[in-house]
Amino acid sequence: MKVLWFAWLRTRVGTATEEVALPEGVDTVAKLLDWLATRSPGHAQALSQRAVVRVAVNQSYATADQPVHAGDEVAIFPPVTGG
Amino acid sequence: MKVLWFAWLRTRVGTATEEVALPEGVDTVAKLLDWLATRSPGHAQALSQRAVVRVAVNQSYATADQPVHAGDEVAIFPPVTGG
Amino acid sequence: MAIRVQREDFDVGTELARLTEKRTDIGALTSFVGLVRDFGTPGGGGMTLEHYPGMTEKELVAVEREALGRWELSATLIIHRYGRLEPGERIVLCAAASPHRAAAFEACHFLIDWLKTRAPFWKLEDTAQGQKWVEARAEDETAAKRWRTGP
Amino acid sequence: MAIRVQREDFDVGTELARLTEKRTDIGALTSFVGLVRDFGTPGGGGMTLEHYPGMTEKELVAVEREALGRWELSATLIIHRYGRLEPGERIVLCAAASPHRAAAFEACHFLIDWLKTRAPFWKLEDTAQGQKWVEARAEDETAAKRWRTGP
Repeated sequence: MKVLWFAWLRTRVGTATEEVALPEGVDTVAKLLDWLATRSPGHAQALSQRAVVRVAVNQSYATADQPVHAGDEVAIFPPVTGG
Repeated sequence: MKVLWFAWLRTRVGTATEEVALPEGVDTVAKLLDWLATRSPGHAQALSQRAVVRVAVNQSYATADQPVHAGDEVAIFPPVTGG
Repeated sequence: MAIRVQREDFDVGTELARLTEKRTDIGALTSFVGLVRDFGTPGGGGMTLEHYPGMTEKELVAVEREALGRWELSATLIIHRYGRLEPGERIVLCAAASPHRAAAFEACHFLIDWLKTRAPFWKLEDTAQGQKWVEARAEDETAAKRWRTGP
Repeated sequence: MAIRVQREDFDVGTELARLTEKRTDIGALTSFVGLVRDFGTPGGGGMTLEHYPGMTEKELVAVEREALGRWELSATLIIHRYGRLEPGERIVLCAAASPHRAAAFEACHFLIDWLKTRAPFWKLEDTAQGQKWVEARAEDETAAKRWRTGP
């Protein structure tokens, strides 16, 4: 699975893109975030405030209970500030 | 007094501008319209539906009871349709 | 803070660029362009816009002043044409610049709604039955009423 | 019916003219330009706009489609820049053309309100304390909510 980080989440995690191999049982957005938070202190810090974390699966906004699969592109970012 | 007519009121009256000498007692917008209506059948027809007649005295919208004076520029026209 | 009444067309890009040029306090610029629509008249349609020189400028200035009093605006512009206009031609440009986008939108909408019921212009349209004076529309009056304040 | 995401500036006049060119069914064209404001940062301010290539375009297309479904529109346009932007520079252009002015205004306002809470852009602003990620504003969420339909 390809995981993309943007804005200050990217800064905290320390990387813009990572390839991860999903462990068994990590099959929803919520479980993915829980698991990603265990990968490093930076990940943990980035994901500590879930209320300001947005997730897109395959470039569409996703809810916490949405399924994720090995081949997905998952992007994690703060609320958007364009326009 | 200079009286200006616009749009279809001008067409009915048959002139865009006329100089009129105010008779005694014609001292408000309403009285002016009453008096102007007596000047020709065209004037009478133009002023027959007062609800669709707008008046400006010295280039500002005026109400029926507003005073008028000999030196004023009075414009009479239908509701505006610009923009 | 500018109004213009003119026979000639205007360049929207140039006019809008001038409003924000060399300024860094403007976050939002909303503009409205009104154009002549073709209602399928044989021969092409089009219209002639009559106006009341002098009063037109006075009313447009008053409309602009009213907007400046109601919203936090950095710049405003109204350009209104008169004379012969063919389908597809621009009639009017209203623009409002503000630090904030809600103010820019509301003020621009106000400018066009308000001028439509106040500025002394009259449209004489070409129709299949010949030239016809356009009648004022109740919905324009309703749109303008929305901005009325006080009792 | 066009969206563009680009690093370069755009010419507002050219873009708007293109929307109405050779058409006689458009009576109203409303546009919005968002610009970089200077908040008095020593050194001049400015910002860098990060975005999510691919998803950005998808979201802008979705915003545009939503507008086309809600209002009677003849044409729409969204152009959004990314990368380094100095104070006074244009960030975004939204435009909506319609036979009717209320539709043009509402749709244009919708386009910018909706994209502000949906399109994946993030502003990194220069401040006196160094670069800082702009936080999402509650009022942008409120503005977008206004357009929400259904229960």
